Amino acid sequence: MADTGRLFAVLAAFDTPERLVEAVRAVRAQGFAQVDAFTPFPVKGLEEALAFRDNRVPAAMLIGGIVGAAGGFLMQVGTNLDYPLRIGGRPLIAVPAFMMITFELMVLGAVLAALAMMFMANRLPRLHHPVFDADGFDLSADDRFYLAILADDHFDRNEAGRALAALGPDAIIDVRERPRS
Amino acid sequence: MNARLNAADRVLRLPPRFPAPRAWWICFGFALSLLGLFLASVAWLFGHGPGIWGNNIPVGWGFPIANYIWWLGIGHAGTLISAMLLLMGQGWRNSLNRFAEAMTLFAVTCAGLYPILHLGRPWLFYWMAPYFNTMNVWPQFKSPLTWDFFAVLTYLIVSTLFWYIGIIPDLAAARDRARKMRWKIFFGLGALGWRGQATHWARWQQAYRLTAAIAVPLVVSVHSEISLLFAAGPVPGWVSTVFPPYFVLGAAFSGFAVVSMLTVWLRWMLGLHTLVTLRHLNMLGCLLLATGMMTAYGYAAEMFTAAYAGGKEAETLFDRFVGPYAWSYWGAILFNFVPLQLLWWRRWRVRPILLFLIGLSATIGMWMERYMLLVSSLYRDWLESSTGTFHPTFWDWSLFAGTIGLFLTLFLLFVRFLPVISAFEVREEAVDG
Amino acid sequence: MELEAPVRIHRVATYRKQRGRAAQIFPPAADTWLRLGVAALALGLLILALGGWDYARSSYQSQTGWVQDQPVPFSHKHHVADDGIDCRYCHASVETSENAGLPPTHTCMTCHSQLWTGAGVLEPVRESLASDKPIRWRRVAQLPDYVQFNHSIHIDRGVACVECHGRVDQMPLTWRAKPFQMQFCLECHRDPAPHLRPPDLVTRMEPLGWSEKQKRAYGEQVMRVHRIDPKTLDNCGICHR
Amino acid sequence: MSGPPDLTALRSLTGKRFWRALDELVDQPDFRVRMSAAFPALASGPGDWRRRDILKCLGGALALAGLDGCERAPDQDAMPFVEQPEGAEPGVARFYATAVEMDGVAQPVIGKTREGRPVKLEGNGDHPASRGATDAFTQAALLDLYDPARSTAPLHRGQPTSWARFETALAALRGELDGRQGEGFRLLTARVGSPTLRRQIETMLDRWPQACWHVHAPVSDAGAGERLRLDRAHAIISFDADLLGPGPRQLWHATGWGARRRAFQAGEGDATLFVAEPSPTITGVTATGRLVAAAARMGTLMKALAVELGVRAGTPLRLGSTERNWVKRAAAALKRNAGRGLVVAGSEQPPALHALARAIDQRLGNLEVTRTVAAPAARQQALDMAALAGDIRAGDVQSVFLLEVNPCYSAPSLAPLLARVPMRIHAGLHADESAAAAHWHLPMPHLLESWSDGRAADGSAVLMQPLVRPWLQVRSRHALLEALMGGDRADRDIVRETWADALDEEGWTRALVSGIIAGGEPAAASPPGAEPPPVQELPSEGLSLLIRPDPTIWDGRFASNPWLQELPKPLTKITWGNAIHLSPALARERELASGDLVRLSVGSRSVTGPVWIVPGQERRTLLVHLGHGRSRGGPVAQKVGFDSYPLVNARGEVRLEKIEGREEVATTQHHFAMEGDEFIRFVDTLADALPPEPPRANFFSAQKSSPAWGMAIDLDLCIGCNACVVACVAENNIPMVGREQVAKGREMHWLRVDRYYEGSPDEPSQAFQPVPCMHCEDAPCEMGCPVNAAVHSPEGLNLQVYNRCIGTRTCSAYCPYKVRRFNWFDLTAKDPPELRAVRNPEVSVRGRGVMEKCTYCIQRISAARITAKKEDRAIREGEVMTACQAACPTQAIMFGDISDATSGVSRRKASGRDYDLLPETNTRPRTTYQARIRGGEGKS
Repeated sequence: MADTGRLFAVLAAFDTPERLVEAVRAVRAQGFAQVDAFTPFPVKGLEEALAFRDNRVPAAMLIGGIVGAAGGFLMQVGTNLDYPLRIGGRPLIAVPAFMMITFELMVLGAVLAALAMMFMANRLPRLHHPVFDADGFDLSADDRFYLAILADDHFDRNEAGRALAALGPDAIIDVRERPRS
Repeated sequence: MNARLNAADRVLRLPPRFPAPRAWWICFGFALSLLGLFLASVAWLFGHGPGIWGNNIPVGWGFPIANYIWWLGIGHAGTLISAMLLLMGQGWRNSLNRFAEAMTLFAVTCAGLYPILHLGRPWLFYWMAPYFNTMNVWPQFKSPLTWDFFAVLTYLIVSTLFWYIGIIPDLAAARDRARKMRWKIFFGLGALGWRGQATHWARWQQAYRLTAAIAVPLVVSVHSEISLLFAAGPVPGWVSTVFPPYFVLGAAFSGFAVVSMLTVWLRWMLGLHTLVTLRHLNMLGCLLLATGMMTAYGYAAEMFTAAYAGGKEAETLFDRFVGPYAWSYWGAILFNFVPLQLLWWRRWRVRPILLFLIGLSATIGMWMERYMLLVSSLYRDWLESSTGTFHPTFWDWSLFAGTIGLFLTLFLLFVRFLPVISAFEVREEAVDG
Repeated sequence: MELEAPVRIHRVATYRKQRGRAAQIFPPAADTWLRLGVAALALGLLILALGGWDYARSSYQSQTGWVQDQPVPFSHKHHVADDGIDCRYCHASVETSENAGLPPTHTCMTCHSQLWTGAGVLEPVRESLASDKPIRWRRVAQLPDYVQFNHSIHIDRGVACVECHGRVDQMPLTWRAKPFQMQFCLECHRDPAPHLRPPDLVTRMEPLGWSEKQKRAYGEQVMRVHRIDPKTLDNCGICHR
Repeated sequence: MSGPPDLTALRSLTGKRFWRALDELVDQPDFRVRMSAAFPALASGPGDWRRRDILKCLGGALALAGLDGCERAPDQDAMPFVEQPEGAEPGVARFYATAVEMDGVAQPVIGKTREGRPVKLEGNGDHPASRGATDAFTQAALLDLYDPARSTAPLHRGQPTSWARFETALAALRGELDGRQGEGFRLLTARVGSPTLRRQIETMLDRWPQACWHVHAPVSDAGAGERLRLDRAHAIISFDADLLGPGPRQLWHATGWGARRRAFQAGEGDATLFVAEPSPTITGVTATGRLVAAAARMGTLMKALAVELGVRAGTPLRLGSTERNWVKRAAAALKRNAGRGLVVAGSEQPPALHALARAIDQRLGNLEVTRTVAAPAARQQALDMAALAGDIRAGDVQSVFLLEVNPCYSAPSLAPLLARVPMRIHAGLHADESAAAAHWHLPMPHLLESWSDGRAADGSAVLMQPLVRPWLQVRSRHALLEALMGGDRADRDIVRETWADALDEEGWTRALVSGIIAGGEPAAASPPGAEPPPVQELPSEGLSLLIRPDPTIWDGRFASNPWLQELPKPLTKITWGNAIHLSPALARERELASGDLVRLSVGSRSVTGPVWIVPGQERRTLLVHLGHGRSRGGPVAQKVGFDSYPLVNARGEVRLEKIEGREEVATTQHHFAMEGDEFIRFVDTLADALPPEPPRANFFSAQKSSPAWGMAIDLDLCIGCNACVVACVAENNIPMVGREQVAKGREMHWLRVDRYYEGSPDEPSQAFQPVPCMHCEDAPCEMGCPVNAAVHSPEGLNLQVYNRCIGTRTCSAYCPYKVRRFNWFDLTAKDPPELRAVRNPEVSVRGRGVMEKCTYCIQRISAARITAKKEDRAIREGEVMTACQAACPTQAIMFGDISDATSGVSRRKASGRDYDLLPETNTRPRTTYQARIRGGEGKS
């Protein structure tokens, strides 16, 4: 493990999700703002503990759905107006018949927008990440629940380390970015 | 709890250390040979035209459309199990949803191929899509086929994405679990750098649950639209308002039947007894029974409305009972509903072999139903003079067998290379209790 | 500065045997490559779409502006612009038939039995007359077989030759001037007014010198008189049957 | 050649806007040059027609660019004329009057040519024997012209040879015959209708008095000597006579019946038709009173009629109650219409019956009104086949010339005898069975490519002129007889000579343009006054067998014509083959189902074939059709059905034995019973109207436009003759698919004629119903198409845009009438060049995987629209005739503008008999039907 890179975060490993959630609460109570966790599965209560509030994904879904539905409907109206053809004696703009595709494109728009937003907000895909260099960082384990205090401009590694150590983790690990070659 | 955690861990190790290579290779060889048949059938089809099938006038749609509906119906079960049960907080779904969703993908792929292959000029299928062309002509948006085109495409995209974002955390775990570099890279690329960050999980859960919420009405809409392919045509035996729910329930039924079969098979082949327990089989049996009985109700409702309407509708109904395609009607009843009745008892529900056989029976029965609905309505619609019978040819059967081969090939590759069970959700469930 | 000694990590059965192994697989550059790959893919799709769009409208696809090898390097420029021969002298059936008609060898020889009698380029024409075998021209203006086009009604309504065939009088060798694609036909069928002119001027190649407004005014008058309804003109059965 | 005649005068003479053949043009040595730019090979050097070259050119010029919308159009060549002949403008159709012949009866036609190729035959509207209509055979004659299996060059002992070598052999024969006064020479022909041919034969017999002329006609034609005027007959009583059925006089009779029935509908007199018959025919289906009776029973029935009418004295005969009832009704109708009735006996019935029928007519004063008897047409009467057989047996025959006959197929007993004749010459269109048995086979031109003449069914003479110059090494019948006599005049001169006295040059030109020879009718003879011989009552024990010509391929002469092979037989809808027809009762008794194989034997001779149950067939009657089971004559003709000729003239008991196995019979209709449905509606009398339809909810307003095209099909006039079906095939380039595909339900006919029966299958009530596309205003098919290939035109046509179609077949699934047809394979790309040449260039040829259907002949609407637009007027009533309408001999089909209340089609639709097919589907069809009237009594 190279210690030369910029410090990214300090991790503390816990063996149960409950301990992790408690630890998150404790660390946040101490005033650490940039706290996050790494868990192999979604842990109940962690969002609240981290005070996670981000409605961008539902908002994107709403907007995507509206855009999809409107686009779908207008596409059908527009193309029928662009080349008006008589079909089965039905009205040119047959609104009930257009509802199917409007609905489908609403769903498609909503899902695509939500997932795109999820990836964007999470800044994924990201194949290389400093946290992967952390010793023993492993999503395949059931007993690795990492608390992370992320490094920011006025970050004191010792302070963070102490705060973490006080919580009695299984391990404390430094995460450094790899130096640019 | 530890047993389930162990088992979940084992799921992640399955691809690199596959426990049943022999069984897999035998199955895969069989699937590949059917896939070869598929390719040969398609080559022959493209060389000669749709006349190689038994289709004619009046039965212009034969196997391709019946099989299309059948495959698509099967496909719906994966989304229902995964999305609907997720929303309802049914944790037991976690043992089934991954491969059920994969089944959806592959079944929808098979289904989606059929309408293209069945075209007289399949190389022009893209004319169904709106694009700026030099002819200034657009698709006809009042046609149920255009609705289908959008519905199936949307469904394929949405179910693929739903399945994929669901598998990302497991790919990440498998990446961390793998030893060999090629597996690491394979899983690593698939995982897109997932690192289990809590904020990621939060957004992931928002997206996953919202997609699930919208996927359920999507499933209902897709198969309702498929039913409009029939119900929008003025054909006795088709033009019925009961069709949309009837088709959706039938779809769920056939899908759960195939899920039951796959469950029993995977459980046996991969030794997943700790993850897929008797409870799961029991729940599947209940689902199968419930959707089966609802489908039976659809039969009864359809029968009642046709008889009540009288005229050609009633004639078609009666013809289904005693006409040349009565075998498909009674076959559907027999295969769909008779073995199903065993599932009223728990002790039968938890017998894997029996569940497999009942699933098989329902799968066959639902195929007969699709065939019956299509052929028995078309072969004798309004004018007595335009009566004409349909007889499938070798190429009808070969293409059908070929799509089964395509399905099995894809499914076996999935089983071989990807985590077949949602390990992280099992763990979450196990840890949460 | 060193941290205090880390607390020992407990082992559980599921934990892997080696310690200290990290999960990093990809080098930092991998993300750049991934992004490049995704961008390239997106760009590729975009190029494919735009390229397809462009190809469908290209002069290669529509064969506009391409000169074909002809047995005789016939110059419309010479015959029309220099000699002032009217289109109908050679394309005689254009007013009465769906085909405009290609001139029989005899028509060529009405002049060329007197003029350029020894010219080498005209050898195939003389050979055709002598051997009673037709000249094999390569078709330049050609519609697919499923399009039924009638020259006579277009001429009758005052659609000038130049509308579809371009400035033939400026073509030393003949090429297709306009893309004979459905959208080209529709353009005029949906709004014929600016494309109409008095029937006695249909073969005139030079612009009439009318303003757009004049063109439209004349065209609309013609449409009223002949009861031309553009709403019925873009109907499929007009050309496809 | 004289100067060009006054065309305007000729045009006004015919009252049509046709540009017809002008002798001058046709006769110019460069006639062959009247070909389009597309077919310069047709215009190449004189007499050096190398077939390959022409066909290559045809193929090349017609090759399809493919139906893809975005396919880059392949380069194509254009070859203009070297010298453009007058009137050969490319892209413009030309029309010429001529005729084709069937069994010695000429069918006057107008041939439409495009780019020098004949592409369609229409009836000659000015000719009384056609009135613009045609029968199915005449429509299909066009295809015979282009038959790729036609004989291409003379054969000597089966080996290709040259005409020069034949001429050498012929010269030797001629020298020999001149020396012996023709002794030992026999000419065997089919029925001769051509005055020129008859004159040539007479010339030959004058020169060689010892030679003999025999006629071989496999199908008997008792009506040859008389002309029936059905248009004047208010009451017709037929005893096993298929007046309206297929045959050389079908068109004449059907146009007459149509005229009478329309007059009846208009309130002028009766149109009753009483038919007694053993097996259903289209005459029986059309009848207002049909009696099922064995063929042997006809004598008894007619005698009973005679007694009833007081024509014969005698005691009432023993009749069943239905029989007695029928006879009484028939007698009443005849009495009511004395002087305008008609009694006819079938061709197969004995002469005594014909005489009795004539006697009844004479007594009632019908003769000269509804029936005229023609004088014998010639000095020389031909001998029959029995005489020839006797002479060969006696060793008196040294040489035989088979002209347009195929006795080795259609007279199997003569075939072994012919082999004893030392010199055998055969001439015909095909190298058929007789050609194989002859020393010399001489290919002949089709009548559409030769000069000739003939007599139409009304007795008038017509001229035949070539629509196209022959491209094979052929010689016409006139040229062959001329060569036999040692002459070498051109065909035209030979024909012209026949009419040298009757027609001056102007008259000749006029006759060529109009197709009618004025005053060419032979004189009528006075009816025989002799007392007819007594009618013998035949025993009717056991099974009786009827051997009848096939309704579509006749005596086998059309067996190589796929349009006729695939044409469904009017009653059974069988295509590509024949079956042994039997009654439902007999089928029950013998436990036979349609398609079961049986052995049918008469005495020592037998045939094997599938049975077919025919409702309305007499209990103990079996029926087989001739014309099938050909062993030579081309790939289309061969191996189709079984040959019934061995049973002709066989004596002995008729036996039917079931044998193992079944044979799939290719039919286009499987269910005929109409119990409870109202596809075909009836009213009882002329005064009746259909009950009004209940109003149906419809969310969509009806389409309004002018013109608004619509069609009315009067089922009271439809006789189910199939002329419309073949006309549609010829007009619209409809491909034939062959037996196997028909059996799979993949026939391509855009127009089909459905046949239904009601009531007991033993004595059902039957009717026909032609079903084209209904052009529904609220068309379900259009709703189904995802790519806008099925759309509606502002004029109300339901369009099918082939090049947009991707072949989802949804339109067909949604079509309640199932009138759409799908190209399951590529049915057209492999067509030989000949079959490409027959195509109508105004109609797109459909490729693989596209749907097609009736277009209301949109190409004709389009042509009329363009003409009308050029003249700045609306399209006139009657200016657009669909192909089916034009061909219909009874004018059952009417097409026109329904937005004009005065148009014929609007008037029909306003009738109380008008109804929509399948009103419950709420499709607002533009094609509607008029109910059939059961009775035939007019307003009294």
